[in-house]
Amino acid sequence: MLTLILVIFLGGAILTWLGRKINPLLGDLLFLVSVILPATMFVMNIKVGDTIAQHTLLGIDLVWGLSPLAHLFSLVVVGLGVMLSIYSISYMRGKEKVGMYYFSFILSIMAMLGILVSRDWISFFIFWEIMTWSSYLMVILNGKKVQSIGIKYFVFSALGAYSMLMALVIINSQLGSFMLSDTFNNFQHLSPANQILIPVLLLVAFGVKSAVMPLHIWAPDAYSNSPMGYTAVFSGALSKMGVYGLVLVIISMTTQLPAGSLIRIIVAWLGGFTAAAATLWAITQDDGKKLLAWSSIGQLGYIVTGVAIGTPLAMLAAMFLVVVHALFKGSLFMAVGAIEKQTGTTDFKEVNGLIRKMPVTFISSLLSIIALAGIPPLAGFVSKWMLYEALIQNHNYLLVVLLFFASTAAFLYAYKFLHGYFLGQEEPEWAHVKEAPMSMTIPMLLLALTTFVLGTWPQLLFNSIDSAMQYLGYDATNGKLWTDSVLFSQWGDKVALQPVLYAIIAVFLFFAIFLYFKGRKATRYVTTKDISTSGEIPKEWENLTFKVNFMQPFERAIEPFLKRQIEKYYLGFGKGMEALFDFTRRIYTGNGQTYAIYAIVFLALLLIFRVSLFG
Amino acid sequence: MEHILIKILGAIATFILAFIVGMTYGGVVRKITARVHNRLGPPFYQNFIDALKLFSKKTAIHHGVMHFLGPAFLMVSSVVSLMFVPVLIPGGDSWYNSWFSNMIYDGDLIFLIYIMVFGSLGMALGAGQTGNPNSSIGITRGLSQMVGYEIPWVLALVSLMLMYKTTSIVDFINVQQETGTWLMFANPFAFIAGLFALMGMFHYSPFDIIGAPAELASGPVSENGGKFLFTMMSSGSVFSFVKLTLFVDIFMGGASNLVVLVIKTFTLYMIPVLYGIVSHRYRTEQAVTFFWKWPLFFGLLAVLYAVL
Amino acid sequence: MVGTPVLFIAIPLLAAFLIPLLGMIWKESVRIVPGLVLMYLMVLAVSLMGHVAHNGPIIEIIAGWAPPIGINLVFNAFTGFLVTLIIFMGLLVWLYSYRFKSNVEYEPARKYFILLMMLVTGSTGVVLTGDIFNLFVFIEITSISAYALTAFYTGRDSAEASFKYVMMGSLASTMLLIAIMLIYSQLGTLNMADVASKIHLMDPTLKAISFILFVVALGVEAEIFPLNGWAPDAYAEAPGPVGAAFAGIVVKAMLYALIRFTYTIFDLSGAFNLLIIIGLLTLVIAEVAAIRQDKLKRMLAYSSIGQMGLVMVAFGIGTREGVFAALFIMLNHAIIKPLLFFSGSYLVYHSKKKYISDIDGMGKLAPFTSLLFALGAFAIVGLPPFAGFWSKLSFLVAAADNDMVLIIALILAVSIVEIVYYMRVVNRIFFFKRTTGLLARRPTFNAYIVMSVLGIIVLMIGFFPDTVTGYIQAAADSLFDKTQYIHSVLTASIQ
Amino acid sequence: MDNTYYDLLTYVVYGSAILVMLIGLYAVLVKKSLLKIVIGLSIVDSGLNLLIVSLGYLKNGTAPIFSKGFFELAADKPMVDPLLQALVLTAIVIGFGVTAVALSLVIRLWRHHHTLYIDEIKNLKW
Repeated sequence: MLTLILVIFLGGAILTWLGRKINPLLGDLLFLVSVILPATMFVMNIKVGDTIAQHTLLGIDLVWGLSPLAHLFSLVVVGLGVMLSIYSISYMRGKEKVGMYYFSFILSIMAMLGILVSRDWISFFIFWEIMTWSSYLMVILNGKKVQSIGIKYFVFSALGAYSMLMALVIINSQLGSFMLSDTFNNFQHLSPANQILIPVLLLVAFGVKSAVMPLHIWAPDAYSNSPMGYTAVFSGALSKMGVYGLVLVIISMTTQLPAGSLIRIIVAWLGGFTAAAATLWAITQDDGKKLLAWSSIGQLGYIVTGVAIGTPLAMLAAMFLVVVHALFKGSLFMAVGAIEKQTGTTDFKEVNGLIRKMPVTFISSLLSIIALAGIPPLAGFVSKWMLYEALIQNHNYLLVVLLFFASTAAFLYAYKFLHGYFLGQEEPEWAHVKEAPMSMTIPMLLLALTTFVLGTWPQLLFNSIDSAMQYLGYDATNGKLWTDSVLFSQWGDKVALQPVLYAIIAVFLFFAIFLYFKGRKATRYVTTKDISTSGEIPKEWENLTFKVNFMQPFERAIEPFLKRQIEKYYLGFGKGMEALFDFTRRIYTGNGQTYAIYAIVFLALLLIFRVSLFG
Repeated sequence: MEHILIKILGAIATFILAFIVGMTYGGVVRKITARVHNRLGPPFYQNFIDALKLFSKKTAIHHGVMHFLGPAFLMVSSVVSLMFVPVLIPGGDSWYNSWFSNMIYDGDLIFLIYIMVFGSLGMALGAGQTGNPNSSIGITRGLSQMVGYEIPWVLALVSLMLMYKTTSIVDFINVQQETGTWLMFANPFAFIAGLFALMGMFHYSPFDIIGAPAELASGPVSENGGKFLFTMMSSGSVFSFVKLTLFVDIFMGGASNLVVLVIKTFTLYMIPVLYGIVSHRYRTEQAVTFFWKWPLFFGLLAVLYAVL
Repeated sequence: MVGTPVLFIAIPLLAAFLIPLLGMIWKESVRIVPGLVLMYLMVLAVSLMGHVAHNGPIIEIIAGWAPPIGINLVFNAFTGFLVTLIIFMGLLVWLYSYRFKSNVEYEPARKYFILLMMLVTGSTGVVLTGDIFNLFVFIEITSISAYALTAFYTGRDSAEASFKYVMMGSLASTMLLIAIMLIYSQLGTLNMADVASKIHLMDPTLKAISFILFVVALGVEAEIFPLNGWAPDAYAEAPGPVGAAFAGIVVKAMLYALIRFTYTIFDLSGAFNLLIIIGLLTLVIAEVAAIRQDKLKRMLAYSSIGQMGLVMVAFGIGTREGVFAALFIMLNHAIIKPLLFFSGSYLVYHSKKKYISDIDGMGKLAPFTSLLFALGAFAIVGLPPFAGFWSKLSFLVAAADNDMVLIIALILAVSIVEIVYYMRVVNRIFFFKRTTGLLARRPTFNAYIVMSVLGIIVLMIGFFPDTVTGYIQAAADSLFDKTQYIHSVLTASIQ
Repeated sequence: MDNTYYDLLTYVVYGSAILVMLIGLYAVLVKKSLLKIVIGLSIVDSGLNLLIVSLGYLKNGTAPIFSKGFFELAADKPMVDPLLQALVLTAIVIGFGVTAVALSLVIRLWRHHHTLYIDEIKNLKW
């Protein structure tokens, strides 16, 4: 069954691509079918189990099954995949390379599910690479800055993939098996050097995909350069595959190591720095796509920190954030996509005042941004609260301050995002803009509403997380860290989410009615030109749009930080390497005589060193 | 059912208390400031008069839904955070004590920090939709400054959380009750760092660039009048009360009855006010970097002290 | 059985001489005869492979003198594998160039097919022969036809490339001859199996020297650094199918000779380390040079050299798994590189200078060719689920089993370089705007077939690697089992 | 002719054959003219052939021709190694072929570049 599902995905990808060539509508239809049909089959038929399908290639057993942990992640993949496939139909209408978009989309959904069902490293790696190159096609789909952004993405992915490959062949040579379970169970049998080397290599591999700090520089460009319909998958689901790997490595490997706690602290701090630095960079962006891309990196930083700390509460927080981040970031990217679709630009400096033109997009963005900022009563708060409690109780006091700083600074870009697109002056230039079609707004609103529901009733998700964590060897958290919708910390502090929600709703309704319904009859709507500045009514031609250097004061404050870009070092390294390569290839002088001399010199060298070579 | 009704009545009572105290403090501050500046100044009840005037005014124009909802968000934030702050020591012996224990057992410090931000965001959204550039500029300044003072504030709180292994405000009060020592003496560095943060929160000089009247036409609120401004003003007053009470709860042992509460909060309030009267205004980046110097240092000291 | 191994040499050689004669009678026969010959040889190869799998190696004795005196041909799982590969590639090259010459005069077509037949003769001879001097002769036959094929186009710098090739090649043949003479003067025999069984009698110094001479001489042909200066030029200037033939046929045969000397004939323990060292050098320098190329075919040439380096490293591991991996890489390379050469030469068909930038935006104009090129690129850098992944994986597994962690790291680092330059080209094809006004050349029907067949094989090996691994395993076992080889040759008698 | 003289002569022959090869190699590696390089290559070949033939030479050896009364003769007069002579014949043929190809290429290069100076024929490099 599992094999069949993956084959349907694969065949669907190719058929869609071909169908698109024949008739665009046929392509759209095939696309929807080949995402939704196997996704439904997956959800309906694939239950948690160890070995669901098995194949042997090259004498290597490829074993597929579904662990509870993978099941949790597969919810994200399937959910986002289905939502985004509906969204993509409208989003991609009228664009170029739709066939390739559909193809890569289906293929990367397949690859992600494949990663999750892999119970051995080889199929894990195969699906990992399929995911990489199918997402690579997406990154460069728009044909802009292909050579810089695309290659950067691929190089970093390859760095990660090859680290993984190296780790897994070492594992095989030491333990004689490619099975994930054997690796974790027999981890103690590895030599001490390999016990360090393998987790580090795997951390690099998964760190690349989850954009942990020194390995993150591909991410902002890759995220923002992909079509928005896919970026949501990219940031919401694809990067979570890195998190999935990190969970496996950190929980199942480093816990068996004496030096493991050091590794975990380092990773946790890297995650914290990622969160902080990415947030600061997000604030400086003037493009919504880039802003969200950096924001995704920041959120992944929280997740990585939570996973690395690894206490039950931290793990719960991280896993919750995995799902919730997929929801709100998916919704936000969809919103940006909708804006791009309707206005043709995503630059804050160009477009603003869309609130009255695209109300549904605004509402879902607002909900998602509140979730993103971690403000109660939306779901982001739940994970933030648990994460902070976990960090404080685990004595990572400076780390918690760093994360607090990051999430406070996140308000800046959250506001910048909302203000940039929806608020501010309503320029006549954008007067014609309409709300995006239903097939785009409904998925994004659904995702945003889900964060709302999960913010008050997180137990809907906690049950899945709980079984995933028990699979990883944790105790049951139900009753200890949460009961129904009340969160507990290990110190006994608690937050009761439902009273919070009711209080907020009650007060909100009271004042909203007070302000709106009481005043509505008497007041009239005036345009944003009709405002008072220092008591004067501005003229029609006066420019009242505030969008350039939006966060200038803050940018000035963090200027010393902004000067130090990691990317510069990488670029310097890359340039240096290319220069070295260019120098090296001049060995081939083009003169036949030189080559003959090389041959004679080579012969002479071998003759001279023959004793050391052959004894 | 009766229980919930009592709760609601208690909540309303708390709100009225906060409103009155906050407004009065505001008026007193205006008076004091004027006196220091060698002016006569308005009477201390001037704020009430203003509020009454604004409340009875008709709102003539608006700029859209968010313009309405912004002040509502602000109010939600201040009222809900008020619900989670113990106004008086829980289980104290005054007869009105139980009125003020609203939802203090349902949330903790971290929750409070977040719910307090909710209002700023709502305010920011409301101000954003007006389309007045001055509003947005004020908002960005305010948010930037918030990032500045949040660090020493969190450092101070984290150091206390470490010392007493709790994040609950009620527990902090209880600790001070049991040991008999105020936390401002138990961890003086935390108190200093917290005080700096408090000054930042109150937006008095030198941190008053957000609504700098000469530049920004009072910033975020510039496009609001009538009921909007009334809501903003009253929620601001409630917010002042929340912050002061929270500070008193954490560092100064809480208050066993209203008189003590007023004395403690007023004393505390005078610190930013008096400092503000005599100091010049910082630019935003100066303010932010200011918080990242000495206050940060004291915050780190506090954590260090807590660890040792 | 449809024939004996000697036909692999005799028939194409005969065809090469008959082509001009037949051409006088019927001009089209110049093109058709090689195809018929190669098709027959393909059938022969497959049937012999089946025979070998069941009955063990076939030792064919030429001219009635039994080994060790006479010349013998050995067709076992290993040589059979390579011969099949060579014939198959020859067939594809023939098919590809069948219509390729239709717009040219009769004269060049005649020369081309004669030389192609000679090339096949020489290569199969190199693989099959059991005699060292005979090996020399076949190497020279291969080389000379390769020189001529390199210089086939008159308009370009092909003469220059070919001249460099000649210089290096004839130096190499001198060294080869010296090495052969050293062995002969010491052991008095030239039969491979006989030499192998007596090699321990040889003076150690002379043994080392002769091995070094073999390495340098064969290294020139097998494109190892620093002897491969001719190779990129020759690949770039030769006609597209000839470049494919170099990658798929010539280099494979030459590498076979090198491996035969290392594994079977000599018993030097340091030889494997030498293979690893020169393999790594070749790999690194070639890939590093490839990334800076601005001409497509030159880039492919450097990539091809790099792959040979990788094969050499794999052989240098010295275990059965290593040999398996090396043969697997050879197989994949023999399939993927021709695919890249074929599709690549169509992509730059109308471009004068053959710059990589001339293929910008080709994906729109020539979707099929571009897609196959991309498939080849994905496969050769080892992205699953395409063919290259499995060979790379088996190589890494073999290397890891021998604790060569640093070598693995180096090779993977080089693979990143490889990815960069292949992806740059793929990006240009699909995601760049067309800048030049050059139109795409529509591939001929035969070219379509050839490229599709290669593409299908790439996919097939990618999804079902086990369809080929049986043969590779048998070949690896057969190469690895030195005593069995010696025994079977020396005890062979005339049937 | 005693044995020491014979050995000395052998070494002289070997030495001169190697010397010829080195002369050829010198021409290949140092001379800048294509023609001289081709000549150098064939000089190397000739030296090598000389070396090989002299390797197979035996003192008082007879010609390796299978004829009537051969075995009687062979008892006191061993024949020189026929294999090496066969090899040299082959090598000469091959050397001839290579030289022919090389020379034809030189002609092509002359037509194309109008020079035979090897340092100027570097259109293909790097």
